[in-house]
Amino acid sequence: MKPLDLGTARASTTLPAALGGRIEPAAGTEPLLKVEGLSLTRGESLILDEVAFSLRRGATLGLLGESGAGKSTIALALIGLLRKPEVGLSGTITLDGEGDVVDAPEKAWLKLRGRRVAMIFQDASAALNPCFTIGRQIMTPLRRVLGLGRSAARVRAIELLESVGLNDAPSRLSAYPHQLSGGMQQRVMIAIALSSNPDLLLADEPTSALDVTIQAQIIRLILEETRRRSASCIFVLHDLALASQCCDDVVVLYGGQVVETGPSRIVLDAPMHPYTQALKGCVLEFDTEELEPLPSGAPSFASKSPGCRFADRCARALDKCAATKPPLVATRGRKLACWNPLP
Amino acid sequence: MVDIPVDTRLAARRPTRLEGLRALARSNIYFAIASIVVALFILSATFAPLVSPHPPLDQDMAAFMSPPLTENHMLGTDSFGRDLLARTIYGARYALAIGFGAVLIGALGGLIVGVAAGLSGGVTEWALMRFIDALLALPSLIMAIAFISILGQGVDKVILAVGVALIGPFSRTVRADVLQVKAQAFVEAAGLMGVKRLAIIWRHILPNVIFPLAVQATIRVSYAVLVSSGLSFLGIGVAPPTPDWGLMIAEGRSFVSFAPWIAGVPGTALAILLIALSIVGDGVREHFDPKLRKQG
Amino acid sequence: MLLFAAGKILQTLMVLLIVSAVSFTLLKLAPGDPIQIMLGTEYSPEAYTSLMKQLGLDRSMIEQYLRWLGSFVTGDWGVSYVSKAPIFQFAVVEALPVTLTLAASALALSVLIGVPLGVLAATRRGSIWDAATSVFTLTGTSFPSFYLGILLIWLFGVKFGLFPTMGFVAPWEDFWAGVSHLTLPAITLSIYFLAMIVRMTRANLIEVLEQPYIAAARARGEPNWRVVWVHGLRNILMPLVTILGLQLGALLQGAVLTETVFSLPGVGQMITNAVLNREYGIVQAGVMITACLFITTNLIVDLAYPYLDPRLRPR
Amino acid sequence: MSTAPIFRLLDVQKAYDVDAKGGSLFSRAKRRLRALDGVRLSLAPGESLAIVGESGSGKTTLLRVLLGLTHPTDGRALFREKDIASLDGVDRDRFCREVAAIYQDARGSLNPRMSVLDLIAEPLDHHKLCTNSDRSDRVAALMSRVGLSPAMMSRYVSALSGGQLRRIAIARALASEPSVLVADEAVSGLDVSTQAQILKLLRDLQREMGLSLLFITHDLGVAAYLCDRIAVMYLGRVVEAGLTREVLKAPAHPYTRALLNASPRFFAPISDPLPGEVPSPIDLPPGCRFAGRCVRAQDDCQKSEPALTPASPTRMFACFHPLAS
Repeated sequence: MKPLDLGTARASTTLPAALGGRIEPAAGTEPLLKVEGLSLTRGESLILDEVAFSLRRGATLGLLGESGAGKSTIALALIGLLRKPEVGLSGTITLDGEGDVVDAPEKAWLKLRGRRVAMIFQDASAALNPCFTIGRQIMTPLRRVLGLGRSAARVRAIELLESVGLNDAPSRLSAYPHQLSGGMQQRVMIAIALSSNPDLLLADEPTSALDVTIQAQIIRLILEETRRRSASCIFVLHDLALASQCCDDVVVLYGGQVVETGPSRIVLDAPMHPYTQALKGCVLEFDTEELEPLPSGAPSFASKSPGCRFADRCARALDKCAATKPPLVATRGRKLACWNPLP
Repeated sequence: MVDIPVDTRLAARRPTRLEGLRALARSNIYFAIASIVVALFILSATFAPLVSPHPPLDQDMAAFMSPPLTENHMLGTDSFGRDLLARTIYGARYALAIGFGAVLIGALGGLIVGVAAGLSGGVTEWALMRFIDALLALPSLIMAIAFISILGQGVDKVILAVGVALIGPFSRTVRADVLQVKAQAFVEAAGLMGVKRLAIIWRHILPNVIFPLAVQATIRVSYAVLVSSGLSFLGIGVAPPTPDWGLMIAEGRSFVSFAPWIAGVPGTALAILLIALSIVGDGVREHFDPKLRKQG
Repeated sequence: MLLFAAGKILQTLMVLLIVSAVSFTLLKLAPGDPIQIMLGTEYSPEAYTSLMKQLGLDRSMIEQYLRWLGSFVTGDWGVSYVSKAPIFQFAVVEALPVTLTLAASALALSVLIGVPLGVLAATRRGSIWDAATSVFTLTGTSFPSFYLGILLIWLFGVKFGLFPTMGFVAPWEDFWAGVSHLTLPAITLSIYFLAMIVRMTRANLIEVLEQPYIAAARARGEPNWRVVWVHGLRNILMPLVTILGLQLGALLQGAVLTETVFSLPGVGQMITNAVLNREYGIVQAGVMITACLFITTNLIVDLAYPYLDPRLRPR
Repeated sequence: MSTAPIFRLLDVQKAYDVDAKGGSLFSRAKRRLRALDGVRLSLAPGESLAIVGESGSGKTTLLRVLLGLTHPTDGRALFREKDIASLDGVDRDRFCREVAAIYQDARGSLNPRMSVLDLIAEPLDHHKLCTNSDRSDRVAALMSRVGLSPAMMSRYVSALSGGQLRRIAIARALASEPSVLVADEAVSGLDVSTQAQILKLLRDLQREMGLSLLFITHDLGVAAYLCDRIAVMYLGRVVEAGLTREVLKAPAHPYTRALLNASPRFFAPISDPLPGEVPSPIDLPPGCRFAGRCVRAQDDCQKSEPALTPASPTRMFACFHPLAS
């Protein structure tokens, strides 16, 4: 494998201004995606508790939180891979032009998945089928979704692979996933996801299995390619600093409840929810002197518990926190669910 | 003192093994039923003289080949007028004794060969590996047949032959377990601490090998019973007139067109025992092997 | 790749050599003097020594083994004491085809039925189908095949009179007679295998269907049937073939029992009779035949791995 | 306490022979994979040193050399001025007791068939540091030291969470009263809040007990929080080393700069990422091994390899064209 794949290719691409100074998407457009009161139950557990957020066309949104927060669950519900009757689902997911898809049958989802909504997974080496060549995996959707012929699909596949920075694309088509490095595999995943020009790209921790320098490459690639297609993107992330760099808006989740949501520059700069603040306090910057870790604990998913799920780990918890769930209300440029927010 | 929040979250206390099995029986009704069936077989085999209506070799001159539900012979008699229920109850003795005995021999042999192959290196390992390969090259039944042809017939010989035939499969799994455990970080960590090699083997490797071996052994009991009754069925295992199920089925085969119960009674007993044993074995394995548990 | 194959083949030959040497030695140690059996009533001390010389039994063990090995690989397997027929003719030309036909038809039957059944059970987990399948696999994998054979004889042979219950007719000589003679034995032998394949297909497919690449394929909009039958099945091929290779032993030992139940003149019956007659030459031949079959199959499986799973190919 | 270094590596090399691909049946061409290529560093008592690098940088091989699990093919690895490879007798015992390792895979490093009590007591028993009567008291003390309730003593690994396991691994490492802790990515794979707890614990322990700490990580933030000194590795070589604060404030080596740029920071724009990927460590071309990805590379970088040279008493780097400070 040649080490120098993309140096020149990347440098010559003209970067959207967004990557340096961000551009705000045109205001006033209908949101591409609107999620309201989305609850998801699995058996006795309430995994998502009335999640609500919306996403503008061309914008990027970050779902933030620790493991068990329900971030990936939301992503899977948004692409119709978690549906009734496997799980209980209520609320609405409104995708522009399709209406509410929460109860859409498999047949309707088949027309959305890989066409209007696409997804990139956490570990590309596991998300590519080990038994099929790269070419087969990228050409199958091209032929099935776009109806391209064999040779047209091949040409398009090579273009796509080149656009995500894979050099030597024609010969990569006959390679198997394990023959590529982790970064290359993730590039292939991105190429497959973008092949049908989706409106919404879901990226579930796309870089957590990669080295930092490769992480920067991949995040930039995703941003560039979605902006170029004026597609929206939802990142599932655990790193708040990274989210501040690549997301317009963020949704902070704890135990399946939205605790704070709004523009990332407002929410992450001056968090008002104690949990957001605590998460931010765990991020190590190079001058971090003191860490103030949260006490250990994990949220309970029992559907009966009425209050804020963060209450038992929260230093600012009041008596009513455990008793009544705080509503998500607009406060100082963001939406917040807390009875005793930070000033 | 370091000021760190004390992690007081209560993780579930690890249940003892017996409690684990009881929980298993409660959650899995098949396992519960199968355990009871196996227990019944073991009990009636142990107390055969008390349970059995007749001695197994007694011939009732008045009732040759009488069908089940005849007076005095609940499950009928065979061509010699021997009571089938009595013979089947005594037969359980042979089936279980051979099954457990053979598995014991196989597991012990497998443990020795497998641990030796897993821990040694170089030429020794290579030679042991080829030896295991050679043991595995013959299906257990055929290997047992070959041994029987050398040892001759008889219960003790069947136990030995089937047991030796099981050494191959056992040593393969033991060796695989040893290799897997040997590569674990805790073995390396003990080495770093300066713990001696023998102590590492004794304290860290063996406990992690013997436990899965015990699980394997419960699974293989039914296999051993199957192979040994197969031997008797072929007429080269236990010698007549021993009330062995395989022998009884073979005898009944000749009369299948007009007295199907002669093969049917011992055959059904054998089938029930084998099925129950394998449910118990599967249950134990699923319970103790976290990899399999989620497959349900 | 070539090196890998050459190494594997060499290893296989080595194992065969060990099997032959060990079984040769052990069978030599067995009780019963073959010369006495051969001479029978014509026993005299002079005849005994001359026959002993003639057969080379007075030489050292190693020499005997090497002589035996030499003649074994050239197809000279000696003569049966009982029937006076050459063992090679008897074992390879007459018995082996019977066993192979039986095993092959049972194998075909179980794969063709077992894989779809396993897929069905895996994709409808928790359904009545799945429950029925799990009862079947449990019963099928532990039911004694020889008793099953007798039950089938009783039901289809005696009660309904649908199929012959004894003997072998080669399908290549009289196809329909061959098939009808094979039906009950093949079913008997296949039940264990069928249950095993259903169980393995189900378990492996369930595991594969939980893999991220399956979710990724669904997320790409691939319909369910493609996800299961293309992405899923392709990935369980390797464990399935492995199991088939390892379980070939079970097939062979099942064949021994099935042949006895249905009086088929195959390798199994040959070995059984040889044990009863103390014909160690034939036992040895039977051992070598089964070992060869088993080891070669597993050699083929080993060599097929890189084709079944691309991850095992050199980078 | 003496100030002689605990660990000293003198131009340590570790090379493996690997099969070349496409070799024919008879010619099995061997190629050299240099996992470590001339590493020089030292660790003084009470000091904390972070080894930072991405996958393939050789940091794990370095750790194995330090622990004596593998021996250098060239150069020397010294523990208290004695070759680690040939330690025996009293020296070996001392090494085993003074050097404690914390593994990346905490679960795998703890025997699943031993209770927490036995796990933590194993080093105590082995080094005969306690009597039978105070055994469980000692373990309880160690457990509360790392923030675990001693009530957990009778549990087994399978019933514990990731954070609890790391604490047990730390307690076990502390049991032998070591002078140096060697930790390999000891906080990776944890949620950020658990990671913060463990990091705080490690730093407090190191400072209070005067331990030396050698911490291997890929995360510059972790390195900055935990360690006074840092060594950045790339493809088997240390490319820059020095006081963490100085290095991160003004990196001299372009690779350190790139790592720094790639680490997420609040509201910083994502700067131009480093192009390409880490090349294969087999048969490297002559010259600086970073030259292929380096924006500052010039002709001389392709020709010869820059050596790790001191620029100040606290700073070393290996670059012909360092960034101005």
